[in-house]
Amino acid sequence: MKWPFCRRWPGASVAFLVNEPIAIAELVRRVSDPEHGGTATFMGTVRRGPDDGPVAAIEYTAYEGMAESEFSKILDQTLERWPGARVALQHRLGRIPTGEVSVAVVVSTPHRAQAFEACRYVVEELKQRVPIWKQEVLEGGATRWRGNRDSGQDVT
Amino acid sequence: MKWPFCRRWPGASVAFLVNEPIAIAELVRRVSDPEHGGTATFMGTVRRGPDDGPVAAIEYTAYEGMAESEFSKILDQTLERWPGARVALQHRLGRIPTGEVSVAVVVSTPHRAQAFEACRYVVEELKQRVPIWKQEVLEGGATRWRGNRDSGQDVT
Amino acid sequence: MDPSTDTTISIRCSFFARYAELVGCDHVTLDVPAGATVGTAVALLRGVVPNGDQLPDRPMVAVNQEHALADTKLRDGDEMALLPPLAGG
Amino acid sequence: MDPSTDTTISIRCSFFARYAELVGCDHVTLDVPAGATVGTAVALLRGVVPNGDQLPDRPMVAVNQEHALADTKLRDGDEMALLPPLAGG
Repeated sequence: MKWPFCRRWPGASVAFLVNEPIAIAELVRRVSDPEHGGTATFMGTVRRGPDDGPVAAIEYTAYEGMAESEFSKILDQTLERWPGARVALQHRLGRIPTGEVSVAVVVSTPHRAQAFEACRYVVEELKQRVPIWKQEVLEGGATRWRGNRDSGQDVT
Repeated sequence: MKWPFCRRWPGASVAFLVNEPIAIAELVRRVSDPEHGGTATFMGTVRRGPDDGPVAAIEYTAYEGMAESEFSKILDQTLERWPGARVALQHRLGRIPTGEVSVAVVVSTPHRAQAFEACRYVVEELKQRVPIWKQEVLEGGATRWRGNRDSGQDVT
Repeated sequence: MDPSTDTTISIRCSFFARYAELVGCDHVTLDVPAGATVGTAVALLRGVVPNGDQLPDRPMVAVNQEHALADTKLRDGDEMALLPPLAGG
Repeated sequence: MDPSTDTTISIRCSFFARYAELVGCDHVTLDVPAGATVGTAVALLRGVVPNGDQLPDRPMVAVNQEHALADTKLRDGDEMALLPPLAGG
């Protein structure tokens, strides 16, 4: 389940699909660099959802091999656009209770503007390209599939 | 030194000037909200600085009363622009060694775009308005004052 | 050698998430005419799998783990995955 | 009552960071004509404090802990702070 992306971005940028809670501090530590003054982070969190019945959890699944390869392409493109940026990301799979983090993206760069932009880029790309799906589990136990482009339903 | 901004943004948005290392996880915890699916974070870090001699630390000082009031205005304006956003921020004062965090801004909102935008807004505003100064301490012991608008010298 | 091997190719079709639930399995093998495109294969697939008519006409598709278009040409042994609307993040 | 109290007001001028280092103290009391603006007070200040000529003509200034402009009017007892280029973050 863990993909050793770090081999391709030695010592710096790594990405993993994980089944356990995401350790943000560890991702931040991985991108830290004495020449980098700005670190931007995004965390997507499972939210209760105001729309209809309260959500107890989201069950995430992936087309794992392809997701690995898409994450890898996103990181390649990010480093092409922001050379020298350090990027770490993790997406959690399985059942994630409300309030816990499903995805974290951490980017450090010498100056802050690039960190914000690169972090946002990674998040937008992953939502559009990485084959991951979510099924909401409502408090009553009912389930429903949700897409990022369902009108008004994008959880983050 | 700690400003109880939390009284004005009950249970959610707080800000402190601190003399000790910034506890990011605690700030993240403070903005967490079951209806908020996106959390954006910015951390400014003391960097060694490629320009001239390596920087061992930065000594931060502030016009503390005014800084308190400016932080407070920034948070008010942020909440006016992004109603319902939860914001936490801390700026550390005193001598901060290279690699440690000088400022952290954490924003959570229902959807990700607002979290990114509001976080960026807080960072840009604080750089422009809050009376805080830094003096670089070079490895040899020499010191020099640095401003955010010094050409090419903005550390983050 | 045998000309009949030129007339059809065999592809593996994978289903994920809601689509897997809909058709009741995670993959099937499908024979399609040699030179068929993703579009052709999807049309054939919708005719043969259970509830295939409830799959979209033009779903998001990956071939061999790369995003593909309706006019992407298929080759024998390809894996064509039908991807429900993405929901990562 | 006494007309002389109308002709001058007393303000407290504060220095921070590099400016405090430059002038060698963190505040001075300055008498300025009643109705003086920040601009006037800064000009007077530059003439009386040590190394005052090395302070900028138009520094960033706060009056009573609020950002102020060169034409902001001063009142007796105001605190006028000279702020070196900001460096928070």
